[in-house]
Amino acid sequence: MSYYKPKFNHPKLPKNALGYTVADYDGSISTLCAGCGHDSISAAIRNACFLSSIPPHRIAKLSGIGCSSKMPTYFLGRSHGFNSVHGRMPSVATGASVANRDLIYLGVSGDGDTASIGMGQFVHLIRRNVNMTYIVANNGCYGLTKGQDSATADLGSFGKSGTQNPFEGIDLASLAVLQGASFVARSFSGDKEQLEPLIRAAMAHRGFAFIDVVSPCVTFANNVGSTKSYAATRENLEAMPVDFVPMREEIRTQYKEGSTQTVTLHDGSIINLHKASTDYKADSREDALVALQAADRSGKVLTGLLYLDPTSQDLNHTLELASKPLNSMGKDDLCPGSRVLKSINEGLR
Amino acid sequence: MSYYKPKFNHPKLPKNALGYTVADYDGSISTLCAGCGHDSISAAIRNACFLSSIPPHRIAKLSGIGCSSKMPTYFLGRSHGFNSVHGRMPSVATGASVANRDLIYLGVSGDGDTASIGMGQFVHLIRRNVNMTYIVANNGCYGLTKGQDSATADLGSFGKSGTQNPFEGIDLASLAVLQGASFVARSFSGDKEQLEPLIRAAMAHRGFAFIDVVSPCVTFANNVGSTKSYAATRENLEAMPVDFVPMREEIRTQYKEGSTQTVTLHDGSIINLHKASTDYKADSREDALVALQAADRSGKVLTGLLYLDPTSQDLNHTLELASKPLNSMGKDDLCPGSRVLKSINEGLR
Amino acid sequence: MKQLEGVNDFVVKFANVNGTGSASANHLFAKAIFRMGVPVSPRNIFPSNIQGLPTWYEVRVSAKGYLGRRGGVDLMLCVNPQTMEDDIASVGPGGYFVYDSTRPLAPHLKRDDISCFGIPLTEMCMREFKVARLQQLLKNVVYVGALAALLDVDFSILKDLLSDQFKGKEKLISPNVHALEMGYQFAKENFPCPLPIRLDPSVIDAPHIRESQHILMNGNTAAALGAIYGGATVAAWYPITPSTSVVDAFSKYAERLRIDAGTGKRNFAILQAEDELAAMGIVVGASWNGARAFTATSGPGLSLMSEFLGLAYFAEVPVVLIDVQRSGPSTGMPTRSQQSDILAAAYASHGDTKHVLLFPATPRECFDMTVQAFDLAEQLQTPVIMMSDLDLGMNDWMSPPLEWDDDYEMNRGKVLDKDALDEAETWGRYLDVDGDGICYRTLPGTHPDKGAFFTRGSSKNGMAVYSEKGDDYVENVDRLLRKFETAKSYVPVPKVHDPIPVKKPKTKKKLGALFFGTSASPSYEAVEILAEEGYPIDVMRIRAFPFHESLDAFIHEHDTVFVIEQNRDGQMRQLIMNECHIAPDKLTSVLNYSGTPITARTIARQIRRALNATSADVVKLHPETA
Amino acid sequence: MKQLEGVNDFVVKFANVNGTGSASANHLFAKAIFRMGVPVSPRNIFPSNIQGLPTWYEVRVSAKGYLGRRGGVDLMLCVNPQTMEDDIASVGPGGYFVYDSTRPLAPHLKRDDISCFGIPLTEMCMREFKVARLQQLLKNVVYVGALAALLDVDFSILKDLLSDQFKGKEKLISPNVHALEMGYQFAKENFPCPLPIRLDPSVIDAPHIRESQHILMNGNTAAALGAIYGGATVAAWYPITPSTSVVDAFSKYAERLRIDAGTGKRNFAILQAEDELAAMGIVVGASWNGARAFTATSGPGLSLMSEFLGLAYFAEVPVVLIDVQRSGPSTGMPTRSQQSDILAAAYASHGDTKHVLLFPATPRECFDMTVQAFDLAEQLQTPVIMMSDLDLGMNDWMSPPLEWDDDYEMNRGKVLDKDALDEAETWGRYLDVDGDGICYRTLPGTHPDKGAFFTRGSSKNGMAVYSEKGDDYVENVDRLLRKFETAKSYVPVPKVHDPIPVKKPKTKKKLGALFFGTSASPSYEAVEILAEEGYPIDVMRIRAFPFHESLDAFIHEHDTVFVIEQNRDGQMRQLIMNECHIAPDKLTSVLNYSGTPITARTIARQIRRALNATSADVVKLHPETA
Ligand SMILES: Cc1ncc(C[n+]2csc(CCOP(=O)(O)OP(=O)(O)O)c2C)c(N)n1
Ligand SMILES: Cc1ncc(C[n+]2csc(CCOP(=O)(O)OP(=O)(O)O)c2C)c(N)n1
Ligand code: SF4
Ligand code: SF4
Ligand SMILES: [Mg+2]
Ligand SMILES: [Mg+2]
Repeated sequence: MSYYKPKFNHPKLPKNALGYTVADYDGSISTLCAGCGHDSISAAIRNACFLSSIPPHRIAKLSGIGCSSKMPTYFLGRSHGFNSVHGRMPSVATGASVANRDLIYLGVSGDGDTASIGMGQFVHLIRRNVNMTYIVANNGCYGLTKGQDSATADLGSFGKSGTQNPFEGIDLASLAVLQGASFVARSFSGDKEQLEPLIRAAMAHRGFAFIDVVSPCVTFANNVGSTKSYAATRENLEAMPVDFVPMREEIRTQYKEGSTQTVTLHDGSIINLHKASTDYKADSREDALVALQAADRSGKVLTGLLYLDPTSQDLNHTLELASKPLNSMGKDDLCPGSRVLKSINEGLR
Repeated sequence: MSYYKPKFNHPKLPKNALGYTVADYDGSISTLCAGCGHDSISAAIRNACFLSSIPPHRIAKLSGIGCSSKMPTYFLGRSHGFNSVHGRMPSVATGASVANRDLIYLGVSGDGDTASIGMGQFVHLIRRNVNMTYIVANNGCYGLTKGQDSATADLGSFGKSGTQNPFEGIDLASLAVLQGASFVARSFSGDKEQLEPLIRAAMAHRGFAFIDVVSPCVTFANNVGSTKSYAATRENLEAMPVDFVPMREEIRTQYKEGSTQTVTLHDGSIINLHKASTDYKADSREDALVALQAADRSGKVLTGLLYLDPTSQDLNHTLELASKPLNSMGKDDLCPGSRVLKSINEGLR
Repeated sequence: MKQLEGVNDFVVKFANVNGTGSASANHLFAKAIFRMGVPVSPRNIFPSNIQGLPTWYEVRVSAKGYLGRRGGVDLMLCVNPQTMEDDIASVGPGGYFVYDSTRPLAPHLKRDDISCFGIPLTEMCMREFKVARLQQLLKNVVYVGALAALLDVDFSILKDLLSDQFKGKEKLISPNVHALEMGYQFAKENFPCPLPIRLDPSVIDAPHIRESQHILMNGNTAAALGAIYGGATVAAWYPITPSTSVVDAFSKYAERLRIDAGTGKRNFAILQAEDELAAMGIVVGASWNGARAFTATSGPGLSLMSEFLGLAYFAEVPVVLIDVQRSGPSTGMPTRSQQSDILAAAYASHGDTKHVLLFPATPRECFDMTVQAFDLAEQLQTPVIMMSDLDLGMNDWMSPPLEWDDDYEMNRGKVLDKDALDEAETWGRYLDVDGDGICYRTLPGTHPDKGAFFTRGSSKNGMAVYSEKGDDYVENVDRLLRKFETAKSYVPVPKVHDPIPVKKPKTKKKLGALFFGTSASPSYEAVEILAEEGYPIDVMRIRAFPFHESLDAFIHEHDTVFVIEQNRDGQMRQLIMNECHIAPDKLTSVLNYSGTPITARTIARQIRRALNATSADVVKLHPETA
Repeated sequence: MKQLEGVNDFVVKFANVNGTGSASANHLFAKAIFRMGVPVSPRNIFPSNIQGLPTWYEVRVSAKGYLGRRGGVDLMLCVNPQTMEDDIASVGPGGYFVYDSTRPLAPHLKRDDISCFGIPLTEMCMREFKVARLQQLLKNVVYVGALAALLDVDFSILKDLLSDQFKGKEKLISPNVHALEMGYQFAKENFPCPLPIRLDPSVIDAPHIRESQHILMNGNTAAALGAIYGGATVAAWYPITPSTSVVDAFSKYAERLRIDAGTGKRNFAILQAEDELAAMGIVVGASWNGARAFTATSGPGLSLMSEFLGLAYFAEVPVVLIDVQRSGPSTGMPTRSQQSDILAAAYASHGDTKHVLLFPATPRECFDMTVQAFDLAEQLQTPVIMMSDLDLGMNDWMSPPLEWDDDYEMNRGKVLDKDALDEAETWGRYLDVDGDGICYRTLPGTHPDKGAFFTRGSSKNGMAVYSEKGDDYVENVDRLLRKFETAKSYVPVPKVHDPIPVKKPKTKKKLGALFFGTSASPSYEAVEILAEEGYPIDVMRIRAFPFHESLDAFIHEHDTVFVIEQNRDGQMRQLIMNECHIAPDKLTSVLNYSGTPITARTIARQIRRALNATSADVVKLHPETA
């Protein structure tokens, strides 16, 4: 049972633009292990939605199966959620998103759920540029089935039992960049300052926004030799700070020229990126790929907003969907009626 | 019915080192459409195996479902073949290859079979570096189901019916490079001179060798506006010639310095690559990725050997498999006997 | 030699090579007969290949209006040397054989019990036409012309059809008409036209067909129209024969009928998924979110969808799935027809699951049942699977015209909107307040602070709160059984027909026959044949699972009931055994699973044998495959 | 108040929080009783979660040697405040309740019909131990010490077990032993030890158990050993509860017993696949290539494997699949036990398919049947599915020791090697030369120019040449039926037992009971209970599908046959209805599907009701979940 017990919050909580307190974004009490990275992600999602003043019921939560996929029960108790089947959440999210383009879709998955059984659907989800935020709580193992290596486990990483993973780990962020995702970020469950603005930016982004979050499994992959332990991640962290300024808020902070890049999203929101090197542009896939490969070679965990296409057009646009949500259409929108059918019959004689 | 009728070959055929003629590598008559690119690939495979003097029965042919997956019936009639289920051939090949490490495994698939339904298994096949050659006959459509766009169809490519594909195509070669394939090539069914040596090199390579072959579908995707028609492919072809010198044969041809790179495989065979630019090294993943992205941007079809790791270690090595094939092991190798079982019982009291 | 005779009553079969344009010429022939007002049923028997393999096209003409296959061949038109030997052999004694005589008929093929007519098709076309492709294509039109003369097909209708067909490509009309005439002339000059088997629209003893103004269409198109009229907004699919044309047709009609007039935007979304798991996932997600969504697939896809179907059953998400059945397995015979997914569909997925099935028998029913499937799925909050097959889905059938009642309102089932939620004081997603096993759904985004819940499989209680308590589990799945009971009164009832009067019956036994889908037409025909022979058989056509109680009643009222179906294992019989309480010896299987649709003659023959057989137990005869 | 009494005959239940180390302490308790030679059966009833949720552990002690669940609780040891209310309520009148009295028992929970014993576990451990983790872990050991005093557990055995357990970590032994003693002392000083329910190894009326030198092991480990001894070389899997430990154990033993002495290389390959489709694909590929390969999964995996299972059935590729059943669906109750995949497994995949199933009831049978599964799969060239479940697979069972005959030779079935191919003049992959429906296989790489063929689903003829001919299809699938007939004589026969003598029977009816797997032990017990009460019931334990004819015979010899199983829909009953010819009213379902294993008391109660019920039709009682 986790120590993160959202229900016990300070009584006098500040309200957001909608008059909600952060407690209004709580879910039920987490049943994950004490210290599980996933709980920090839940907290970050809760805070991000609160800060961005998103009406909780306008968010739909989708997940597959795993400890990570249980997370949606632990935040946004006023949102509908769907704990679907293992590795196939991308398709469920695709269907949900076209059925009602007006809601905000938040997918939460694990590295097993996405990189192992879910790989096929994940790649095709990216390809369709479904308008959603997709967070992978990446611990390099199958927590819920007691810690086997997942497909993102790094080559040579040691498991709790002392065995070493003999396979190359799949880097979901690079894959997303290569496959054309319009928003790709990586973060660390322990880096609230970076994770929250990234989630807010992702939810403001139009199109598919992917965040790969290193989220240590304290029970099965937090051992010495595990490359995704808290210690190892902190040690190798190469974090590029991010901050998010929603539309209609003026920018407060200023940063030294060069290293900072400012990107404006389709809705007018602004993201400030503070990059490792000046010659890396967050809107270049090549730069992102090269930077990620380099970090990977040097055993670094490069976090931040890695790639962004602010002009991206989502699946709803590609499908030329009407602006009225499909799930709200009635007989008049949908049923051609008897006269048309008569003429169709005629054509079949 | 195809015009490529292997059975009717010239009577006085040359023999290879094993005393086989090329006709000994024939399969049954193709039932594909006249002019289908796939038939040229079948011919290239047949010739490659003949030239490399591979005993036909030491090859196992595996495929999924599709016109392309029917190909294995049209070559190597003396080899066992397995027409498995759609998109899942990679797993079948993985099982077959560990069961008998002594055979040569040749997987033949289509772009739908691999990039659509097969994406998940394909990525994991690469990750395991299964010792096999994997050829995708890539026509950007589902031939056998009458020509729908597949996941490799290029953005904006026109279908026969005049509809335009609204999605980004998946570039299997880039994907293979990024995911760590140890041998990645692209070719064109119309470029026999390049395709044959590539297949020979792939079969000589130890580990996973991938060849993405553009193979036009004359019936459904050879129309004007189709980016994978014969015409469009020829027009945009940017071919890097390759030749293959098996072990124990001395090199005949010589090429001008710089543009040529010579790579020696683990078995001593040699590959000569004649590259587009001198500063592109075939043993660098970054170079390959950058070159592919560049070609893609300029609408070019870059063919040749794109990436190669001659030191690659395959799955059999990773699994520390005994040198004796698993399928040939008997009771003595496998069954610990009653004494051991008694002691196990003891431990359970 | 006694030649076969018959006005408006014969079977013509074409033997061609696929990819040579024969199908459209053969269809031209069938359509002309249809336009003449003579009952006709064409069937395309094609290979799993795009070009160059043998393909057949069977046209049955039936004055009585039988639309199923009869069995046997009266006139064979063969232009495929590869298969000529089998083809000529399959002609019934006294029948007719028309072939391309450019190459003379091999002596060993000759038969003196049939009449052979050679037409030098290739030669004629080489002479008349210059373009190679035309030489090949028009061969087919020439033999249609010849058949027009031999069988009295109305020539003007043929010409009209050609001009319809080539609207837009007018310059193709004249060569085609010319080819028609060439064939017609050749036959008139060289053969005794018309043959003893021929057409005559003036003598039709199936007036009901002409009156009801039948249309000619395939089941997949009808199902697609059902989806349009039923208000489907999301179609997710992965191409697979023989279901592909369902979504093709949906797309065609949607582009015409579902474009928002003002904006030109789409009131529908079609998603070609990466595979069937994804297609079903998309449907589940869209339905969960309140859209009417469906997918169409065939056996292999059904297998891949089974995990999701189980989830939808337990999570109570509406799903509409159209299964156009073919013969199993993957790399089986994808272009052959069977009814062999019954058990796989009824019990799809692990654990205790049961799914609602619909069994359409005509294009008209494909249309009606697809519309109904969307209502049922939302009313029952569960997957509804419409079990069509290749024969019904891909072949053109004469069918009463599609009808639409403009007063139809979609039945969205028990869904609480914002106001309803405001009123509701205690609401629990899985509380059976009405006692019918059906609970009240809510959709995402409906209400700021009421009605949100977390959708899961089975570890939950009535309030949709996570629970692993045995009692909660049992209570929930027992309710699902209750819901399945409720379904019995929602699904289409079986069809019964007045028994056919039989003068002096040859048996005292009370005989009955059960069938469904494409087994229906030939079964009706077989029953009439047997009535003629003195065997009265009552019939019931099953139209849905779970079964209506009248099915139990029907079986109990009869001593022997034949279950006629197109699979090896008598799957419908098994389903009946499972769900009703029947003494097994009562149910006798009549089966055909060759991949080509079952014929009236096979059915009659199997039933005859069964009746003479001492024990009325499962008879498995080697089914005829022609 | 009358206290419950009984020597070597009671049920103890532990209520804990998972992730607190309680399971190993509870197992220590059970193992000690086992070492004392008293029949015991422990069961872990755990949540689908890693840490912090309620978990239970039930230990049944049975002088008679009943290893199934009895039902009810005699002594409840509760250290989980979350569930205390339910837990205390579940104790039978006259029973005992032991709890952590650091917090006093809430007044409203008090019951005067049971005896309560409070032990200040937390307090004691806080006082005695410094390390937080130890304080938590040793709490469990303390209560085990207390139980030792209350129930007369041999203390020296407990100490031995601790030292075994901590081999290598010796410094942990003394604090553990100390904790044991603390609990023991506390109980001795504060409670009337021993209780009327207690252990006494000197009085055991199940000598067969002690004689046969039973071992204590779980079914998954036994199955893994079966795979080692059966010569499996390829294991492909995807983790899923409750099957995960099969491959874990296989890996453990293989690393020990399958390493090539000379080279240190592996004589096996274990592949953790990316999902179950891939796992099955790997097995199909390896088996096609002549290796003995298997996978282990549970329901959701079975659903995902169904397309491949259908291919393997038609392509005739051996497959060994171990299905450790849990309750459906995905996001169902993954840590709860059921026997609810029977139909999904028997008919897995679309089209006409039937699969061979094995039903082990003990770890010993898990071992034997796994070995046999490999022989059967290769002899029959088809998938063989061993249907275990969570209760059998993950719980420790007393079992006769595993035995091995060193003369055992693997039966690789009809495979032609090079010499055989040289001799064979005409060979066709699908020719039924022996008439048993089983044809001769060849493996890739065997012969330079003979025996090569192309493996496909069903579009082929006897020579494995591509064919879409109806006759070829029918001939092939009819042969598959013949093969399934042959299978009946290959699979394990049902077990029957001498009827229990009943003095004056209360019924004239001939009663029978059918059951399988983990339903067996409690069924045997229930039958003895009912025999006591005057109801003689003959029993047959089903061990395989297809069914042996003795099953038909058994059913025909009885008026009413109870089919006892752990699913909602009576799936085994349905399978029997389908495959045998049985009047349905003969078969009465006795069901439990709460997710916790069925108990003897539930079975007895349901049968009693059925016997008094006028119609012996399906009785569905709300099963007890405790
Ligand atoms: C089809 C299917 N296969 C296997 C499982 C068992 N299973 C549940 S969660 C899980 C892996 C979860 O790993 P990940 O997605 O990384 O989540 P984590 O628990 O690590 O957060 C597996 C294999 C399942 N539920 N369904
Ligand atoms: C599970 C399943 N879904 C769908 C199909 C139908 N199908 C057969 S081949 C094919 C696509 C083949 O495309 P590709 O792999 O590109 O081969 P091509 O015909 O283009 O060479 C499809 C969708 C199938 N056989 N199995
Ligand atoms: S097992 Fe690992 S991933 Fe799962 S809850 Fe515990 S710490 Fe988190
Ligand atoms: S349809 Fe296309 S891919 Fe298939 S055989 Fe014909 S040309 Fe080749
Ligand atoms: Mg994980
Ligand atoms: Mg293709």
